[in-house]
Amino acid sequence: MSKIRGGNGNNVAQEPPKKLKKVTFWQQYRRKPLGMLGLCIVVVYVLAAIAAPIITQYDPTKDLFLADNLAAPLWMKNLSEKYKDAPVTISKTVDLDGWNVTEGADFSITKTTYDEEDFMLIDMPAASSSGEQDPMMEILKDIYTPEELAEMFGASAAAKTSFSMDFTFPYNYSPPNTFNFTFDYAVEGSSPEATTVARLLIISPSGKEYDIWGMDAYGDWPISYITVDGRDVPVKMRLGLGFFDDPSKIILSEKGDYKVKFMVETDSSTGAKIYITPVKINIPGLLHGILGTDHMGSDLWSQLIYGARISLLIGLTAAFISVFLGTTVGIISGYVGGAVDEVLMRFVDVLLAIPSLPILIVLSALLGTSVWNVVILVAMFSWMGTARLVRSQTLTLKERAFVEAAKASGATDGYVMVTHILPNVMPLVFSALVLRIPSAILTEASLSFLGLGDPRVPTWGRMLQNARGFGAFTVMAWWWLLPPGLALTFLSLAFVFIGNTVNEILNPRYRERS
Amino acid sequence: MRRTLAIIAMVVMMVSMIGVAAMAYEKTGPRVDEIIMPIIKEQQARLIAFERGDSVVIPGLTAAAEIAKVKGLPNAAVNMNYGYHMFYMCFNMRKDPFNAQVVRQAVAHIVDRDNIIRTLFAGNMLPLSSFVPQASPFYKSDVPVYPYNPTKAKQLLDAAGYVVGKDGKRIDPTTGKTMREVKFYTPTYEVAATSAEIGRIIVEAMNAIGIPAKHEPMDFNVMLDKLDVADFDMFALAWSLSRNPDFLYDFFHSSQDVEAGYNRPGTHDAQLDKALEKLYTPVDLKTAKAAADASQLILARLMPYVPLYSRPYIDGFRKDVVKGWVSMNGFGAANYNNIWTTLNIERVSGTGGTIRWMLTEEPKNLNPVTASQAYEWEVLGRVAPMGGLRQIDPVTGEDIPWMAKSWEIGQWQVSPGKFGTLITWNLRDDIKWSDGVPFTSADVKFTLEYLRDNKAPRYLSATQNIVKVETPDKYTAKVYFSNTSYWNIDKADYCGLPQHIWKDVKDYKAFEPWKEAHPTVAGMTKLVGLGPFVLKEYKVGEYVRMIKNVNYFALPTK
Amino acid sequence: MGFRNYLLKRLGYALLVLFIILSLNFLLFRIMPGDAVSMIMDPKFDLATKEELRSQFGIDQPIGTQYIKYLKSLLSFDMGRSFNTRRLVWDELKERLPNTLTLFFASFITTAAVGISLGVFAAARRGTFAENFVTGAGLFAYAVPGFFIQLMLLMIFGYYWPILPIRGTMSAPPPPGAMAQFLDRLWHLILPAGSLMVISFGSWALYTRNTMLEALGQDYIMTARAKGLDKKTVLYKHALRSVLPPILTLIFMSLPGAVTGAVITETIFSWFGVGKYLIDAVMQQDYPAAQGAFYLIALSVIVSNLLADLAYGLVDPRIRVGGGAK
Amino acid sequence: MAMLEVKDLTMYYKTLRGYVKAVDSVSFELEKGKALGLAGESGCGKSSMATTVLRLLPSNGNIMGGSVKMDGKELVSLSEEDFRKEIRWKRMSMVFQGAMNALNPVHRIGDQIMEAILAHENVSKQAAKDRMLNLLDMVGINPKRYNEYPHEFSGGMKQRVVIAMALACNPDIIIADEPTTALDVMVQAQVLTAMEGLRKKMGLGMILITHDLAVIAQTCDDVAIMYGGKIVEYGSAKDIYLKPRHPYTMGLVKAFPNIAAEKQKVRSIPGSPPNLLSPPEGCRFNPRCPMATDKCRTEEPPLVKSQKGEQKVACHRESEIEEGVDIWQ
Repeated sequence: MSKIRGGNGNNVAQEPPKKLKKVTFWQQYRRKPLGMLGLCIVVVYVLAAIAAPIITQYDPTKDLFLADNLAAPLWMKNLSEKYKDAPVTISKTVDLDGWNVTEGADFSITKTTYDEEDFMLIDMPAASSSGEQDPMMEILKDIYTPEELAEMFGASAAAKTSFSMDFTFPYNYSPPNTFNFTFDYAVEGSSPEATTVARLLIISPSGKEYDIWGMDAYGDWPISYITVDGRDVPVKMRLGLGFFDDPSKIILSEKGDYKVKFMVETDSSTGAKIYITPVKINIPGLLHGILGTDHMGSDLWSQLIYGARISLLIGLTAAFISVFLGTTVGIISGYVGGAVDEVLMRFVDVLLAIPSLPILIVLSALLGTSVWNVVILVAMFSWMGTARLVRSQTLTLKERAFVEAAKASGATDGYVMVTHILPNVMPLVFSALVLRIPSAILTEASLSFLGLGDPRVPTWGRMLQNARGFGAFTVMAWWWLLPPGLALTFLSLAFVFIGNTVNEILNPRYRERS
Repeated sequence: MRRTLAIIAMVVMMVSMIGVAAMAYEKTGPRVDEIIMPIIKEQQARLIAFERGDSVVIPGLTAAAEIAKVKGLPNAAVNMNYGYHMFYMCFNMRKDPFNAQVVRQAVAHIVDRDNIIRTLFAGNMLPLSSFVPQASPFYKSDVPVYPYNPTKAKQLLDAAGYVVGKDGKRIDPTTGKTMREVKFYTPTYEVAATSAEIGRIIVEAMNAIGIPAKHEPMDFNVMLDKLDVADFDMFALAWSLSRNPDFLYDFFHSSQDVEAGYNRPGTHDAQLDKALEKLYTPVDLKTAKAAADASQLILARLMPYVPLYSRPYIDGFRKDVVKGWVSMNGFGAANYNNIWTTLNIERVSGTGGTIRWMLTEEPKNLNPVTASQAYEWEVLGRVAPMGGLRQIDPVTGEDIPWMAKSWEIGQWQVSPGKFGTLITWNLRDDIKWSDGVPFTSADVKFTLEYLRDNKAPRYLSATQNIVKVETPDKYTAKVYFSNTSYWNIDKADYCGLPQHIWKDVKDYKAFEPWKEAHPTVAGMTKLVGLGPFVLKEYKVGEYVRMIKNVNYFALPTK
Repeated sequence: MGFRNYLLKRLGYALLVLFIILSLNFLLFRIMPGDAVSMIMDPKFDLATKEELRSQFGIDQPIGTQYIKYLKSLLSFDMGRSFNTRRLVWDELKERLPNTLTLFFASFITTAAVGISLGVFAAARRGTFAENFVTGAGLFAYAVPGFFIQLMLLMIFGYYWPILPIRGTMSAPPPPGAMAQFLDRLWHLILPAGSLMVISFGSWALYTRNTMLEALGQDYIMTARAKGLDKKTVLYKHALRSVLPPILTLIFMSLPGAVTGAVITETIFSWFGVGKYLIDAVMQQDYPAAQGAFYLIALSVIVSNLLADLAYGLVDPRIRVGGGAK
Repeated sequence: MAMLEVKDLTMYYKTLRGYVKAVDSVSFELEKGKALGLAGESGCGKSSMATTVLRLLPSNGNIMGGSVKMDGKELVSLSEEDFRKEIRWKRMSMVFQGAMNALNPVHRIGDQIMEAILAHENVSKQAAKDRMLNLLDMVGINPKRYNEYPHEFSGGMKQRVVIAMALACNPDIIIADEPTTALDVMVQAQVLTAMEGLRKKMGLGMILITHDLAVIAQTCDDVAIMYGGKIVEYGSAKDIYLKPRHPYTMGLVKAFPNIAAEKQKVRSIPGSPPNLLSPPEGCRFNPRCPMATDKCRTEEPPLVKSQKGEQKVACHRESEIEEGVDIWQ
C-alpha cells in the first residue's frame, strides 16, 4: 500500500547554507513552548541517568534486603494509619564496647583477630576454681571423693563457670516481620569431654525473656557461622511456636528498650576460650526510602533512577539503528530504482505485514533476553516507515537539477547519494529519529512487562512486571506501579513534543504523517 | 558422636513440631453436593478471590508473599504438611574434583540451608538433608549430616591435602596442580529465580573456601541434554519423590548410569549397589524397611547429592466457611491424593451445598491414561482416580483397605527356579462406577492390561512386569508379576478404567472422555470413574464443576 | 487498473506475505534451543520412548521434508500437538478464538465508534473543549504505555474499589439464564475492552478530526452548504462520507494492531484468548503451541490487511469503477 | 428597485492576531437579469464578498455591519435556517472557484444535482431526476452519464455540471466565483459562452467574480473593482474597461490585455496586496500607487462619482488624472 503523497518536490530548500540554518532552527525551536517543555523533560531524564549514582546511594541489582520485602515509602508514615508506627530498617553491629558485661568472675574479655576477622575473646577460667556451684554438687562433694565424682560425671562436671553480657537497643515501632542476629562463634582450649553452653536471649521492656538461640559445644568447637532469624524453624521451635507463627510479632510487640543477652557456661576443667565476633543485629524495616522496596528488598527509587539510563540507552540506540537502516534502504531504493527498488520495497511491505509485537515476543524468547537483543529486535522491526519516507523524498530529489548536474559531471552514484541526497533527507531523518525514540522505549517496556526483558537490568517495564507479579496489587503498593509508568509516559511524551516541533520546523509538509 | 546426636535430636524435634495433629475424620463422604473449581492462574487474583470468598480453598501456597497474606487473614486457616519434594545439588562423581568424597563432603558443609530458606523463601521451606523425604514412612532420621560450617569444610580439605595455593585456590593433591574451575549449572533466573540464586550463593561459598567454581544458569532443555550425557560438574534441580524409597535404586544404582539414565551423579559403589538391590526387590515390608535404612546410611556417607530443602504443602482454608479438612503428610490437606479431605470437607453451616475450590492451572485434557500434571489430577483424582483399592491412613501413614476389603502378597513360580510376586485383591461387592455399572474384578484386569498393552508412558514402569491378571470370580483379582518385589503392591493398584467405556477407545492419546457423551446415560460424559464426584461441567479457561457421585460406595448413611 | 486486477494483485501479494511468514515461522522455531523431545520429556522415559516421540513430532526427518510437511499441515490448520498439554494446538486455539474475537470486536467497535464520533464532533466544533480533548487524547494514546493504563485501571476498579471482575471472561459458574449470562460476559468485558478503548480512542478521534477538517475545507463542502443543505447533511453526507475511505482504511489497517494489542491486554486481564496462549506458550517453550498461535495471529493480520485493501477499493469509487489513474 | 442591494457590507475574519478586514463597507446593486462583475487581485476580498452574501462564512467570519437586501427583504438579519431554506440556491446559487473540487468525489453527479432540488422543493424524486437530466442536457452533458462520478469527467464537463447544478432550482441570481480558472483557454471560452447563453435565456442575474477584466468586459453589464476589501471603482463595464479612472484599475486593465486588442505591453502592478490584518492608513492602495500623496496616506478616499467619467471612483487624485495618460508608464 504505497499511497505516498507529496511528490512534486518543491518542499525542500535547495541546499541552504548549513550554519545559517542551524541558527534559524534553534531560533524557531525556542519559540515553541511544547518543544521546549519536551526538551526540558528529556534534559531532566538525561541528568538523572548520568547522576544516578549520586541521586541514589543503592545499586538496584546488587543491594538486596535493604528493608523487608514490599516495604512502603517512608512518607507513607504520614499518610496511612497502617504505617504510622512501622519500623525503618535497624541495622547495627555491637562490638566489645557496646556490650555490657554483667556477670561472671575471673574471666577476661579482649579484642582479637582470628582468620582475619575481628573477634571478642572471652577467656573463661577453669571451672573448678570459681563460679557458681550446683547445689546438688555441694551435697555430692560431701558424700563422694573427688576421684569417685570424676568417674561419675567426667573431669569437670562438678563445677561450672558462667559468663554473661548484654546490650540494650530501643525499639519504638510496631512489630516487624522478622529480625536477625549474625555472628561467628567458636570454643577453644576446652577439656575434651566438657560442655560449653551458649545462649542468646531477648528480654522485652516488660521483662519477658525469649530464648532464641543456644548451642551445646562438646570440647573444642570450630568456628560456626550463626544467624538467628525470626523466620527460621529452629527459632520458632525453641520458642515453642508453630510453623506459621512469627516470633518477631510476639517478641517485638512492645515498645521500649530491649535487652539482648549473651550467656556462656562451661564445665571445662581447663577453662575455655570463647570466640565471638561482634554481633550484627538487623531488623528489616517496613518503611524504606523514597519509594519503598520490591519483593527482594531492593530499593525502588534507585530502580526508577537507573531505569532512566536503560530506557534512554535503549530508546536512543534502537532508534538510531532503525533510522540508519531505514535511511540507507530508502536512499538506495529511491536512488537506484528499478529492480532493486522493487525488491527492497516488497521486502518492506512484507516486514510491515508481520505483526510486530508477536514476532518480537517470539524472537526475544528465542534469542534470549539481553538488553542488546531487545535493542536490535526493536530496531529490526521498526525501520520500514523511515525507509518509505526517505525513498519518496529521494525520488523527488533525484530529478532535481543539482543531482542531474552532479551526475553529468561524472560523480559516482555512491558519491551522489552521500553528498547530495543524504544532506537533503536529513531533516526528515532527524525528525524520524526523534519520533522513533519513544516508540522504541515503549516497545522495550512492553517486552519487559511481558517478562521478555533482561532480568538483570532494572527497566521500568520490568518494574511494572515485578509489581504485577510480586504483590503490588495485594498490598495496594501504588508507589510501586505509578512511578515507572509515569516515568515512561513523561519521557515518551517529551520525545513526541520534541519530534512534532522538529517536524513542524523542518518538514512542514510531512507534519501529520510520521 | 554426641555432637551428631545433638543435631539429630533437633531434626527429630522439628518433625514432631510439624507433624500431623490428630484430626477427626470419617471414612465416608462426600459431604458437599458440589465443588466448583475456578481456574485462576495468577497468584494475586487467587489471593483476592480467596479474600473475597470467591473461593474458600487455596491449595498449594508457595510464594512467601502469598503465604504471608493468607496467614494474615483473620478468617483463614493455613495448614502445612511435609511433601515429597526435594531440591538438591548433584555432583558428577565420574571426574575430578567431585570423584573425591572429601570434596563433596566439604561442599556439603558450606550449604547454609537456613539462610537460603530464610532469604529466598522467607522461611517457608523445610531444610532437607536426607535422601528420603521426611514424610515417607521409610525416612531414617539418624544418619550423619553435614551442618553448615565453612571452617569444618576448610579443615576437611586441608587434612586431605587440598592445600591453598598462592592465588587462593586449592591444589589437587593427586595432580599437584591448581584445582580446575567447576561449573555449576542451574536453571536461568527467568525460569527459576531462586534456583539460580542458590547457584550463585553456593558458588560464592565454594570460591571462599578455595574450590574454584563458576555459576552457569542455562536453559532447562539445554541443561537436560547435557545431563543426559553426563557433561557437567554439578547442577541443581528438584525432584518430586514418592512415599516408597525404591526411587533410590534408579537414582544411585550403578546399572542406572547410562546415557539419559537416572543415575546422574554416576554413583558406582559396590556396597551401595547391594543395599539398593535389596531395596528394589524386597520380599516384604520388613526387608524393604531394612534395606531403605541401610541405603540411606551409605548415601549419607557417600554424598552424591546435597539435598537442600523440601517444599511443604501449604494450603489455605476459609475457616469461616468450611471445616473438616484433613491434614496428611506427603500430600497436604487440599491435595487430590488426600481423599480424606475430599470426603470430609463441608460447609461450616452443615452437610450439603457448594464449596468453591481454587484450581491454579488448566486441567487440560482430563484423560486418566495420559494426564501427567497435578492440575489434571486435581480433577481426575476426585472424579476418576486410577487407583484406590487401598488408601493411606492420614495419621499413621499406613495402607488401609478401601475398595479392596483385603489383599495378599504372595509368590508364584514364573519359570522353574524363578519367582514373581502374586497380589490377590479381594474387592468390595458394593462398588459402582459413576454411571451405575457395577465395578468388578474384570475392570481391574482390564485397567492393568490396557495400561500394559498400550505402553502408556506414565504407567510403563508400573505395568511392564505384569505377566497376567486372573479373575477367579467377580470380586477377586490376581495380579501376576514377573519379578519379586514388595513394591509391586503399588503397581497392582490400578483399577480406574471402566471396561464398558474404554474397550471401544481406539487412540487413547487423542481420547478426551469429558468431551464425548456417555453412550447410555443421558447428561453424562465418558469420563466415568470411581471417585466421590462426577464432572458436571468444564468450561475451558474458566472453571470446573463437580457434583456428588450418587453411586459412590462410601456415601454417608443417613 | 480495474477493481478485479487490483484485487488480484492484492490477493497475490497477501499470499506472498503468508508464504514468507510461514517460512519464517518454520525457521524460527527450528533454531530454538533444545528439541521437542527434551521439552516434553518426563525423566522417566527411556531412549526408545524418546525416539518414538521424536518421530511423533517429526523431528527425526531431514529439514526439507519437515518443511514440506509443515507447509501442508499448517495450510490445513494442523498445527501439531502442544508439548505441554499434548492436545491438538488447533483445538486449543479454537477454544480461545471466540474469547479473543469477543474482546477484539467489543473493544474495536466501541473504540471506533467513540473515536470517530468524537473526531467528527471535534471537527464540527472547532476551537471548543471537545477539540482540545480530542487532540490531548490522541497525544496521550501515542505516548502512554497502554499496559500501564490497564494496570492502573485494574488496580483501581479491581482491587481498590473492587466493583469489576479482575480476570476471566465469565463468572465461575455463570448465572443461569441466557440474558444473565450475556450480562455476566458483558460485565467481565468492561475492564479489558474499556481499557483498550481508553487507550486507543484518542488516535482515532484525532485522525478523524484531521481528515474531517481537511474535508470540511474542501470546495465541495462549500458547494453543499451553498446548495442550502442543512448542517447535518453537509457534515455527514458530504464531509463524513467523503472521508470514509481513509477512515475505513484506517479501521482495517488498525485491525492488525488491535489483534496484537490484545496480547498484552489478555495477559493483564487473564483473558482466555489466543494472545495469552502465545505468551504462555513462548514462556513455556511450547513450540507447536507458540508456532500455531503466531501463525494464527499473522494470518489474521494478513487477512485484515487484505480487507483493508478491499474496503479501500470498495469505498473509493476511483478504484471501484476503475478510472482512478489520477 | 434593484433585485439585490448590498449596502455598506462589512465582514471581518476573527483571528488570533486580530480582525482581517476582508470586506469593508462594500455597496453595489444588481438589477434583475443583469450581470455584475467583481474584479480584483486574489486576496482583495471578492470571494469573501460572495460568501458573505450567501452567508457561507467559516465560523470565524463575522458580518460586522451593512445590509444585503433581496427584493427589498433584508437578508443579514434572516435566521440561518430561513436563509438556508429560502435563499440559498432557490434565489441565489453559486458556481465555485475551481470546479474540479466543487463536486464531491464520492457522490454521483446526478445525485449531487438532485440533492439540491430535493433540499428546496417538495417534488418527487422522479420529477427531480427529470429536471436533473434536463439540466445536464441543457449544459451540454449527455444525460445518460448522470450516474457517473466526478472523476470520470473532464474539467470543462465538470464545470458544466456545476453550472447545471447552480441552475437546478431556477435561482434569480448566480454568483460565479472564478468559474473558469484551471480550465484551458478554449474550454474557458466554451464554458463562458454556455453560461452566458443560459443566463440570457433564463433571465438570471449574475455576479461574476474574476480577476480577468477582459472576461467581465465581455459578459457583464456593470463592474465593481475591489482592492483590499473595498470597492475602488464601480460603474458600467464598458466605462471601466475602456476608461478606467482609478490608478489600480488602470494597472489591472494593463495586466489583462484583451486577446483581441492590438499588441500591448503586459505589465503587472508592482508590490503586493495589502495585509488586511492591518491595512495601510488612508487609501489602501497608497503603498503601491505611483501617484500617492500625503493625503492618500492619511485620508481614506470616498467612493464618489467620477469627475471625468460615468463611474464611481474612490481616489483623491482622480480628477488630476488626464484621460488616456498611462500613469503606470
